[in-house]
Amino acid sequence: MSPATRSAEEAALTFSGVASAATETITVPGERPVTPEVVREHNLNELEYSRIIGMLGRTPTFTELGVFSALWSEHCSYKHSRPVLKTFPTAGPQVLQGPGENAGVLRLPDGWAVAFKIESHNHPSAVEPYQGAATGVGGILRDVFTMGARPVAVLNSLRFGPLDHPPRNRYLFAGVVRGIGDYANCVGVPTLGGEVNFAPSYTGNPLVNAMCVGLLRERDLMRAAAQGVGNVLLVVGARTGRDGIHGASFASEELSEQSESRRPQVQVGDPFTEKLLLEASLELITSRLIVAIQDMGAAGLTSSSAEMAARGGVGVEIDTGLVPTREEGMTPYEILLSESQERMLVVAQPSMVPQIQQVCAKWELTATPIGRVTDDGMFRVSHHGQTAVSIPGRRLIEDCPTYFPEAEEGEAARLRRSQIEPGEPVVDLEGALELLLDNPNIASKRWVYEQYDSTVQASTVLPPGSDAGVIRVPGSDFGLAMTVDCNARLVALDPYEGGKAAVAEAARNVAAAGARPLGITNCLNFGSPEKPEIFFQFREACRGISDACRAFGTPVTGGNVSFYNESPAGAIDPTPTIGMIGLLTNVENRTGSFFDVPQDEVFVLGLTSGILGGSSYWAEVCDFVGGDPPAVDLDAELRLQRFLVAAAENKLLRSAHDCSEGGLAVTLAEAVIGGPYVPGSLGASLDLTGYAPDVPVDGLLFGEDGARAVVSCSQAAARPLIALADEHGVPIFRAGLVVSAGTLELRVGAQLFSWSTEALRRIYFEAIPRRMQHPDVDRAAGE
Amino acid sequence: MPRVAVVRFPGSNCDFDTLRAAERYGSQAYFVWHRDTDLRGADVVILPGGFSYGDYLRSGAIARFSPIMQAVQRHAAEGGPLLGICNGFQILCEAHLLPGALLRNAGLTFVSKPVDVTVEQTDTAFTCDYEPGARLRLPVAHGEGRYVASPDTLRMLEAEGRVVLRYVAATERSPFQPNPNGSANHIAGICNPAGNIVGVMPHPERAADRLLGLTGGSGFFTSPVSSHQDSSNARVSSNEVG
Amino acid sequence: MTFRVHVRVMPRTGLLDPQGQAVEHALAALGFEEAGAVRVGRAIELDVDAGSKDEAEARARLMCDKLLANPVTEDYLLDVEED
Amino acid sequence: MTFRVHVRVMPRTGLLDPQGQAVEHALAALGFEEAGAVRVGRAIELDVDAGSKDEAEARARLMCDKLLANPVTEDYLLDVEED
Ligand SMILES: Nc1ncnc2c1ncn2[C@@H]1O[C@H](COP(=O)(O)OP(=O)(O)O)[C@@H](O)[C@H]1O
Ligand SMILES: [Mg+2]
Repeated sequence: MSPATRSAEEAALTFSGVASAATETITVPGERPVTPEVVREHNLNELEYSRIIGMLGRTPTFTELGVFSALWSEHCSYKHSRPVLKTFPTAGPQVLQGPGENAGVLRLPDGWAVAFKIESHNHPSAVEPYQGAATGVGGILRDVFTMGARPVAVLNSLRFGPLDHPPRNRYLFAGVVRGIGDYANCVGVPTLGGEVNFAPSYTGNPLVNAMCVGLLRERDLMRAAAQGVGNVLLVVGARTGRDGIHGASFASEELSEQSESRRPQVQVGDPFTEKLLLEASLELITSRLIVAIQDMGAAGLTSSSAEMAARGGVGVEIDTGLVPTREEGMTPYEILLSESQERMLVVAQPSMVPQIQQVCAKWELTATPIGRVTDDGMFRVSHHGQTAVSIPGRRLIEDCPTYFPEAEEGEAARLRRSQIEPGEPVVDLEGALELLLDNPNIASKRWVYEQYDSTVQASTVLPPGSDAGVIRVPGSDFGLAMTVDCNARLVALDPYEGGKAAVAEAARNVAAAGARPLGITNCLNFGSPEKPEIFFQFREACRGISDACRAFGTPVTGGNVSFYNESPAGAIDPTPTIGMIGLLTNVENRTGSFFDVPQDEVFVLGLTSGILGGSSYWAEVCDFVGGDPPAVDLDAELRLQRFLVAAAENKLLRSAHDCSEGGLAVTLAEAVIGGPYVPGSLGASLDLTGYAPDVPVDGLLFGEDGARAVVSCSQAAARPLIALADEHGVPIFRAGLVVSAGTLELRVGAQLFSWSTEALRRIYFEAIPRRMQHPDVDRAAGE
Repeated sequence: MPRVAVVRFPGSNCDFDTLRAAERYGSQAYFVWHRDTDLRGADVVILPGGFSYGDYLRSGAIARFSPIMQAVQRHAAEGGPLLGICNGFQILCEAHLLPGALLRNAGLTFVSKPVDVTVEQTDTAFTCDYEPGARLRLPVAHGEGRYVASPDTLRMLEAEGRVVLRYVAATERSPFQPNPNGSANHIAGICNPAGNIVGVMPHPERAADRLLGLTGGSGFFTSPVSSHQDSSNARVSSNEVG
Repeated sequence: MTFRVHVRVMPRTGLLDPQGQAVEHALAALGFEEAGAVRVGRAIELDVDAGSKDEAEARARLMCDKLLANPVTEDYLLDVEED
Repeated sequence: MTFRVHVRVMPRTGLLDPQGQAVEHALAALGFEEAGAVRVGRAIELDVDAGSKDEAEARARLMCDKLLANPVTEDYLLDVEED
């Protein structure tokens, strides 16, 4: 913390510090005494500790220290990010529940609603990729079904170091994908999409962000606020073990050599119990047996009970001696902070307990009363009658200091943006497309999504592999399109524009499928906020996200901040992942990404500046990560989105694929290559001569301007499509035809480029499997 | 309308999909809980896909002991149509209602993708609406779908025409190994000698809806309806004669 | 008395063991040229209350026959320890 | 000389073992009330060429550390037999 922030904070301290009521002194026999050393171990700084003393009017007990440490960790308290997050647009006619609950909720037609949320599980996955990723999926599923929503899709956003080196990157990638798949597949929720990216900054600190989407009837919407003095608190689900103690504070530290020694904290996921918990929870909610329910996520019983109490404006009293444990002799400290998975905290009227237990028993689960709701606002914990914790509940949640760190653009970032010195391209332009398609960042992610069940629930209209995943809502005409996106390279170079670009890309992907963007959730992965250059990235990226969301009318309904993503080699590229939901009014109108029928017309929508700053072409072909990326034109983006949705609704399109990484050339190639299961390869015969006459050919082919897409339509639809584009103010360029011969031909002025589709196809689909053929990717090749 | 009982085990997750597909094609479908002991007058029984008991130990190994399985065995022994899909197929093998076993995929990873299969046996309760040799595209989604059996059993299955579905062999045009799991003889589904018990790894219930782009699986749900009509017609006519 | 029973359930000889093969390849790739004939199966440990070691073994054998091993594809080996 | 090495890789004590739990429940449901504390892990068997039993064991241990067991979640036990 800088001196400036400290003095502001000290002023705040005296202000709130005096008001604390003097409380009785508490000593717990056998507990470690609280020494400065112990305080430091708990990651609490001087200011925070003095606030605790001020609040309690005494030294905290060891268990209380653990409680503060967890709830005042960055992960739970958002102490560095709160002021910035407040600037997000969160309102809109479609918003039923904005940030602050377990998941955001948006209104859909016919009394339906969608709950969705994304969350990080980066640090656990760095230590144990399989269990880390699996439990990440488990946690996000619970966040959604506690809202009363049935999970209908999951997505994931992943970042690793390069696949070629060091080998651990392959091990992490393989383990994470298997962990996500095994968990979601077993619970029976289709994985509808995601993204994977490889860049050096993630070596040593991979990112694993999981998103879940659930459907509910609006009337079943459940909120996690404890209410009703005298009501009972019950633990439902798995027994509590010693796993994951201090996960929340672990997630709020930089990874170091010592992280290895934190290994005993690894949590093990049990998707089978999760499935039972899901069914039992939904049954408890829809049959109105309970008042509130919350997942025991980070900081386990502590955060779930304290947060539910604070939301309901009540106190709670818990006896940890009543919590079913997996091991004997667990202390209140351990029980309160355990992050054992697949557990829920439920609030209910005492008279309902037998019925609740009956429902749980049907699903082979137990529901155990462990405490009650009180009227004095205290967060009180005893262990077999012995008081261990007594803290004013609201202040426990709200009095964590807020920090306003300094923000200043880093010198290195400024230099990278302004010094434009790409090397010589290592291949010609034809070779460049092949090189890009072979790059794991652009290549097909088939190796990943074929390990995920994408069709369970029999509602998948567009599986992974297209711009967005689409499901239909059972019994209705409408469906949901969903995607997760972030181009971290752009954010690293220009956080504000990069933040805008992430939202714009997500919206484009959703619109390309024919759906109207409705709202977003975000997972903000950054380095240490205590470093001015990192906080600058954070603040600016959030500003960009806000501006884009305002422009598109897609409010932020929730999200997650993951700071301290650093390894000894430095911070990760700033990665604010956007998860977006779109509404497809009629699933019949969904638009796929690939050319479909020979002789269809091909159009390019939108304009290009040819700017190559931050492009994949410069990064992969010219070995230069830098330059000034093209600015995001939010207005043009919005016009394109509206046009794509209108064109889909008018059934004018045979395919639509947006331009993103790799620019127009990659978009065209992907549209020609098609999905992995089509038997033959089509081709295209295109002439881009008049598209951007003033732009050099490399910029034309590989520049990454947004607000663009490639679409195809029948000959008959061409005329109305052009008229519709004009109406929406979207530039439209007729590029040529889809052909049956398997060649992609591209003319630009006097130059003619030509590729065999079959060759491109092999490159594109084999790039990742080829790199993952190393026999050492899996420890013992799985269990 | 035939009455179709869909058995739910803890961990079943294709239960609703299967129920809806059966309903869509003209059955009266309902759930039966694994702890029940009575199939409530079912004409047809389906064990749906999923991860019964988490697939812990071996897929299907624990589910086979569920109380409902005695009623299921009785139903099958009396010639009642019984279909196991994916995890249901695994349970049928573990319960020895069908021979062989389903082991971990040869590629060692879970495989989720559409595959092409041919219908090789149409004289069963669940495939009689297909043309012999019909080619279907059905999704697979499993980690343990590699069908194995002793050489003798394999010979017997082939000789008796009990291979119901077979993965289509690789061709020039479909470069990706179509046998997704390394099954012996590319077997994707088998039946018992009488043809009333059928087990398949691919998911017909996920390919039985025009909106989802695949409809090849619908025959698995229309066939029991057709044979039910035939047999009730038969019953009616024999009554008339009698 | 309580006995600790160790069960090893291995794929039948002759049956393809892709997991064993994968491990063998991986070992070779890591430079363990001296390793071969790798098989991967399941290890199960459990406590069994019984009057004698023989009884514990007999009961454990029954558990294997009924549940722990699949007679179609697997063989098992038992090892009983006094606790 | 060739040695047959048996490795048992078990979930770390204290870590949740959902598979072991499921098997324990199933055994109880089948009437094996006398079974308890079930843990399920992996059994790996391999041949190791080495000059001595000790050397075989040392190499096998290295294989476990590098590949066969996951040090974060698993413990292993070795048993070396002369072939
Ligand atoms: N981790 C993943 N999980 C599931 N699907 C993925 C994953 N990564 C990529 N995909 C799928 O691969 C396709 C291409 O991904 P991507 O290149 O990120 O698309 P886009 O550029 O349109 O955002 C998408 O359909 C996406 O959903
Ligand atoms: Mg896209």
